[in-house]
Amino acid sequence: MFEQHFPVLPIVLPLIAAPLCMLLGRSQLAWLLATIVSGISFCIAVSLLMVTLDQGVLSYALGGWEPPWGIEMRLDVANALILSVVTGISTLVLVYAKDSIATEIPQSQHTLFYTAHLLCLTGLSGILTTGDAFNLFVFLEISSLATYTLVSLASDRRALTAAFRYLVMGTIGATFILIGVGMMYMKTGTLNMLDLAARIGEFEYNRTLNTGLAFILVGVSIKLALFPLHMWLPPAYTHAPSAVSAFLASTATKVAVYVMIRFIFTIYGAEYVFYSMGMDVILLVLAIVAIFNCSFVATVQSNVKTMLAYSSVAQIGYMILGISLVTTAGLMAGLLHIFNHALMKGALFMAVGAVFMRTGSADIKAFRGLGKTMPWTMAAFTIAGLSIIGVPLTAGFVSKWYLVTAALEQQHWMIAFLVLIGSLLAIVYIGRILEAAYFKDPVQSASDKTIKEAPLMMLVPMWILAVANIYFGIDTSLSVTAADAAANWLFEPSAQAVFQSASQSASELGAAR
Amino acid sequence: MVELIDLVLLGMLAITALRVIFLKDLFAVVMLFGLYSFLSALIFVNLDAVDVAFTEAAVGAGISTVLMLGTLALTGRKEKANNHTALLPLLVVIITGAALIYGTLDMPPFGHPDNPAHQHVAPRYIEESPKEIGLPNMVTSVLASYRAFDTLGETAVVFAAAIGVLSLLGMPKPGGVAIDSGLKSHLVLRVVAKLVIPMTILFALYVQFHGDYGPGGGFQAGVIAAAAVILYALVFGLPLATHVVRPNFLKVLAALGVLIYAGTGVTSFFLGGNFLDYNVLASDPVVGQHIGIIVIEFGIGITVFAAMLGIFYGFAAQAERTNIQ
Amino acid sequence: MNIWSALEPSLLINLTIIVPLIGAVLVVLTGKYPNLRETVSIATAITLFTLVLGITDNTFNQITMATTWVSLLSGLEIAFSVEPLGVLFALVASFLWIITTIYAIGYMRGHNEQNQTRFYVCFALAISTVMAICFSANLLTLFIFYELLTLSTYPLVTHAGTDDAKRGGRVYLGILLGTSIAFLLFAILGTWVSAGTLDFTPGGIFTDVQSDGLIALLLVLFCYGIGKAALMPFHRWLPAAMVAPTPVSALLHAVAVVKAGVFTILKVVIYIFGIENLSQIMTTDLMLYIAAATVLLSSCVAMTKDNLKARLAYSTVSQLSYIVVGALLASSIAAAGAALHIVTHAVGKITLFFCAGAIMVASHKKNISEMVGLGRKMPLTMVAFAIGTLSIIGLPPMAGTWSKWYLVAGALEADKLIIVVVLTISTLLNIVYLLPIPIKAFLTPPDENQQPWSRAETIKTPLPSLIAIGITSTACVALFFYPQPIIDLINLIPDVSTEFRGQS
Amino acid sequence: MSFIVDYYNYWIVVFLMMAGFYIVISANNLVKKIVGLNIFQTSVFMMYISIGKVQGGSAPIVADGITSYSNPLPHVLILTAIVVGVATTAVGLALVVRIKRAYGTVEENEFEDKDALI
Amino acid sequence: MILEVISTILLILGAFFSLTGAIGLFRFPDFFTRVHAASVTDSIATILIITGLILRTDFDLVAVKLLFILIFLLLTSPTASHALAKSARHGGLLTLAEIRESKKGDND
Repeated sequence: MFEQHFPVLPIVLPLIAAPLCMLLGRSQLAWLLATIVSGISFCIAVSLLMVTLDQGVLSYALGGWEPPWGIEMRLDVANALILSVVTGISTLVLVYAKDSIATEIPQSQHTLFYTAHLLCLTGLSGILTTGDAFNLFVFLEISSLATYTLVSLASDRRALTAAFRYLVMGTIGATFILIGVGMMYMKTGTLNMLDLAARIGEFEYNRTLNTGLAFILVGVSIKLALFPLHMWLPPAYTHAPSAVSAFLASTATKVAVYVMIRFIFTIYGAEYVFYSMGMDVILLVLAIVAIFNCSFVATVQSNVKTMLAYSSVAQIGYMILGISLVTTAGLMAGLLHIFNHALMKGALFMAVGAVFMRTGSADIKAFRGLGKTMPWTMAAFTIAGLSIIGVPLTAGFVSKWYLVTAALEQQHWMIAFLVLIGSLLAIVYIGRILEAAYFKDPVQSASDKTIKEAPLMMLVPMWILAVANIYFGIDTSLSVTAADAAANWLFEPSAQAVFQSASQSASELGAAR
Repeated sequence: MVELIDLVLLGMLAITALRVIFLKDLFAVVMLFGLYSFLSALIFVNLDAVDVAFTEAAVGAGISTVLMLGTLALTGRKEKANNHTALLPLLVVIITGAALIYGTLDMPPFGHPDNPAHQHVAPRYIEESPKEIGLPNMVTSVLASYRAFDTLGETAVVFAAAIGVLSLLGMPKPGGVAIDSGLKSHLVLRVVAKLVIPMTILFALYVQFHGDYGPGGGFQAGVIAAAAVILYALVFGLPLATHVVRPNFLKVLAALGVLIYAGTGVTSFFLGGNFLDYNVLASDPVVGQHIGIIVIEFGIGITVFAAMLGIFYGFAAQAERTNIQ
Repeated sequence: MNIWSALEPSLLINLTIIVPLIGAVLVVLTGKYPNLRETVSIATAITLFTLVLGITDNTFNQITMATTWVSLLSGLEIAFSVEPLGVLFALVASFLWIITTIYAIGYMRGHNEQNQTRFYVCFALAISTVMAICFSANLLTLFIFYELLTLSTYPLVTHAGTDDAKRGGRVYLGILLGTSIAFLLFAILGTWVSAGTLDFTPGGIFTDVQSDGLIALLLVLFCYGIGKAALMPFHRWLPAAMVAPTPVSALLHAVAVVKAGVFTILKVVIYIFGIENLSQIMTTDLMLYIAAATVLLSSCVAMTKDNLKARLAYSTVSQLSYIVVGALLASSIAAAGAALHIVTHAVGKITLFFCAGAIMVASHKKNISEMVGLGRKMPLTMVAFAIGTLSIIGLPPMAGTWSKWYLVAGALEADKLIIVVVLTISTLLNIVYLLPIPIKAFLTPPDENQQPWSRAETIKTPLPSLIAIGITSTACVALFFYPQPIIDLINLIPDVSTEFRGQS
Repeated sequence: MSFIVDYYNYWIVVFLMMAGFYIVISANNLVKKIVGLNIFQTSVFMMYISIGKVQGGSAPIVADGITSYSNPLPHVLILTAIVVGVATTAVGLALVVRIKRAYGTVEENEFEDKDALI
Repeated sequence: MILEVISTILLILGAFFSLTGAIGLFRFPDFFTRVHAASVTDSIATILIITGLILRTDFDLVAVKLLFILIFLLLTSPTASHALAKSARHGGLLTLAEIRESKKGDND
């Protein structure tokens, strides 16, 4: 009986579960509840993805108020895909977190951890699902506030400064988005995305709208850590508890990329953004610089979490690169990379978290000799690492393949070449860790305590992601089909036409009243 | 006239903001910020946004300032002179500002009734909401019904903030020994406080349940009620206050408020409507709307009350700890 | 001869890839019992060889064999199909795997190597990927297994686990992965985007649609992208990989890795560009001369090396460029020569490496200058070494004669006299840097000042190693007298023939 | 002239926003940063409310004899945004308190000196 | 009409007292005198202004609300001034006279 409510459930379920978690008090129960709710959300998200692949769009009017007046949840393939990723990763991270946070967070805070995690999930799902520009801001802030809390839960004092820096940058970003939304509202009188799209389409070139878009893009760029606005990300990911790093690295920035895609393609329309404003060149250059700069920085890090964080920033460069190519193929490559990168970074951070748990350090020195002592963890790390590099038969190869193909189709030979060179840098930083793990003897002082393999509850989610990396590297039918459909949907003028007619009928409705 | 007042207030705001930039005394900075909030509340009144003004006064000038002062008590009131050049920030700000000014050039003129913002979605709220919702305060109608999901999110944000502060600062243990604060000897203060606190709580209830008709609503009511307890804690000491309103009770309340709100939405599932569709709550849609709005406003109220008070407790507990040390 | 005729022909391809994998698993399972483990290894190798023989038989009978595994990306599959060039390489690789395994048994035990199980497992994995490379039906499949080959041989290169080994491994992995991702993948993507297909097609896949500049660029990218072909300046990995145990070096140089490189180049030239079209590409000559320069330069470098394995490594670099030259000459005879050279160089070079390994196991000598008079202590080994040397140089009655013959003939046919000159000079250089070794070993009397060989040092070469050396050196001779089956196979390759075009 | 009358409000608001923004990014003291953040956000709220103003309109509460109301929608949005703002402020200040306890200072350059952040 | 005039007078007076309070706040020499200036004028200004406003209403609910505000302000504003002065005293701040006294003592 709930099928028609599915679009709203991935938001509402964790939202209800969060206070319940707090009321339950016992961390075991809270964990169980959070995991179950997250799992149900994942199932719903997947079923939504199937439905949207089949039918196109699902719209859900909250409060029964039809769209431009009420808030609308709107699911198409693009956000259903990312929603599945987010809820899926969240479930895995929760399973993983039970043992992981036991060593990293004081026992009394465990319940708060699960509550904050659920709130973060609520926010992310909300951002993904909503069809209303202001509602997006609200959910952005829910997820951000929960994230600041999650980051600061770590016992390391540097987590506090990292969280503070994140908070300041995140709030600036959110306020920029708010300014942008305000400017859009000023010119159009609406907040609904479809409606905005239709009304912005009437403007050829408008300085207020341009500025609004610029502010939104800058705000979102802070949230997604686009170079050079990424400086908050490495400390936050480095010092956050491992489970949080794993969750954020594979979801939060991806969701921000989605927001950027949504604003560019759905609301303003690629033509307005790229041809009238020439944003593609800026994004392209920033993306390339991000790939190189941050990959280079990653190669010299001694803390593996920092290294992975910089790698994340570089990988975000790939996604933005895909967007900035202004073709369906490029957009599709970007979306595909969102999907695949979530799989790889999730597994990598989980593996590092397991190492941190057993050795008490995420320094590269701590990885020495782990190939023997923690074989399963390191094997998962290796698979995901190869995927980051883009070795064939892994998911990373698939997204890189499509990205380069998209660049080549536009005759951007240089860019395609740079993308490949960029992945060489990934070989360097991943290679350093693998070498330490497999070919170096453990540091003597660490040999006092014998390092054991990570507990099963941590290995299982890690391996699910690792296997997913291989699975989606070989059988690409699901990911590629979905990404392709999403890109077509976002790009196709006919889809825009559907938007327009929908909003026209809405305004007629309004007129009739 | 409206423009003139607006201009004067804006000018005062500009002066305040500039002073904040250059002052090194953080206490003064925080006070000026309180002033800034008040002035902006006045501007909001002047621009017909009474609900917003109410909230801004309660939150910006009230809670925020109290929290900032509490922080200052723990961190010291002097900003150290920093020697790094502020050239880059200045450049960033100038570029951003220039972009904004550029953006204003195509803006619709200020206050013009034909502006697009007043044409498309808003007229429906103004014209239909009294009929559809049955409430005179359109802001409440839009807030609690048309855009109820935003407000649910907002409640979740407050809840998230409470979680954050709780995890960062912890809660005081209820009913500890009251240490001698400077205020204890203030007989006048205590007497007046005893007079004022009940009035404040009464006012909070009025704002809570009268919000449908005039400015106000759950959010403002929650803040005011919290302020009453905060006043109590300030005058009579934190241990006594935690004895009256126990921290654990606050946790339950904060969670409960969100649950009430979300539960209302879920109830409409079972009654056959969409999430947060109040029409189905009663046989008559307008009555249903009314019930729904009262219930969710109540949810907002208790969450905000509990969260704000909890946040204050967190800061106060820290101060207590520092004092003991 | 075809004991597998009962099976579906297409199944044979799958089996060639899977059998080594099964072997690897069995090796892991039997890892505790060395004798059993090595029996399994050899049994797997022999099974594989019979499978390849079966495929060869089918190829001669013009039975098409193809299979598709999965559709990886839209329009791109992991697919396999058999063509004669692949069969040739598969034959060489699977045959030499048997020999190398036999040799390795002696070597590894004689040398007391650690982690022997890992060695045999990786070896089997490498062979599996080589089989996949041999039979891959499109560039993507080839690329995937090409990368897997690099990864599966990496543990072999760093087998010793010393700092030197790690450094060598890093160079090995860095150059091979680097070139393949930066250039080869780029070239493949460029091909895919411009031609719309990656299938190996006789006569090439490029049409008039693609601009000349693009194809020219792609050729350069392919030549450098296939780093395993060790074209200068991307040859450094090969000497660096010398830190590996000798059977691994043999595998790298003769059986799997470098041969996979030149095989890929040949395959790309024949099936992607098409030999006919090659002469119209403007950069062909450029790459040809770079290859020729590699031939000469690396020969010169080889002369300066005193370490026997390093000298052999540079010799390999030079010999590989023969094959690249043959591929790029755009003549069907030269291509045939190149294909034949894969075989002859394989048997010749593997003999040399076996000998070098045997010397090391027996006497712990690595440098050429120390090998004076060794011929009297290890006569059989050094005779084999001499045979290998002669084959590499290309003197009759050794197998190397034929391939060099066809290469020179190809150069003449293509009117590239300068290549003829290069090949001649190179032969002379070969003589200069290789022949002194057996000469020193046999003819120079031991230096008076030097310590005489003590008893303890001259343990006998392990018997399995000796057998292996015997087989490969015999093969060097046999292929001179009986090259016909291989030449027949080569003639089946489209656009390639050992006949002069003008005459027949 | 009408140009100025039409836009003066926005311009001053932009100035206020930038004053707040400047405090956020230039201040070294964390409390001041938070104050700046609040000023920045409050100014943005003013922009929204300015959008909602209708000349000659009155507060959007139905009353007899009033025909023109200001636009209630921005008011609703800003109510939400104010709450979001105070929530952020609370968490930010809580972090400041913890930072003070952990580092003994709330000046950014000082605790950055105490441990390299990255 | 009369009410309006009275109300206007009250409002102007209230504004005037407010202004004097502000001037006093700036011009008076030390803390206690300043608090004095502010608090005294504050109360009278509040009374005057709110009474002035009440006269302008129709003596309905709004007037009652204004009355409540008046009571509230009259309660809190002096209390605040009191608390301010007392805590300053508590913190050891001296009045001008006392300072003079102590200086005298120093001189002797």
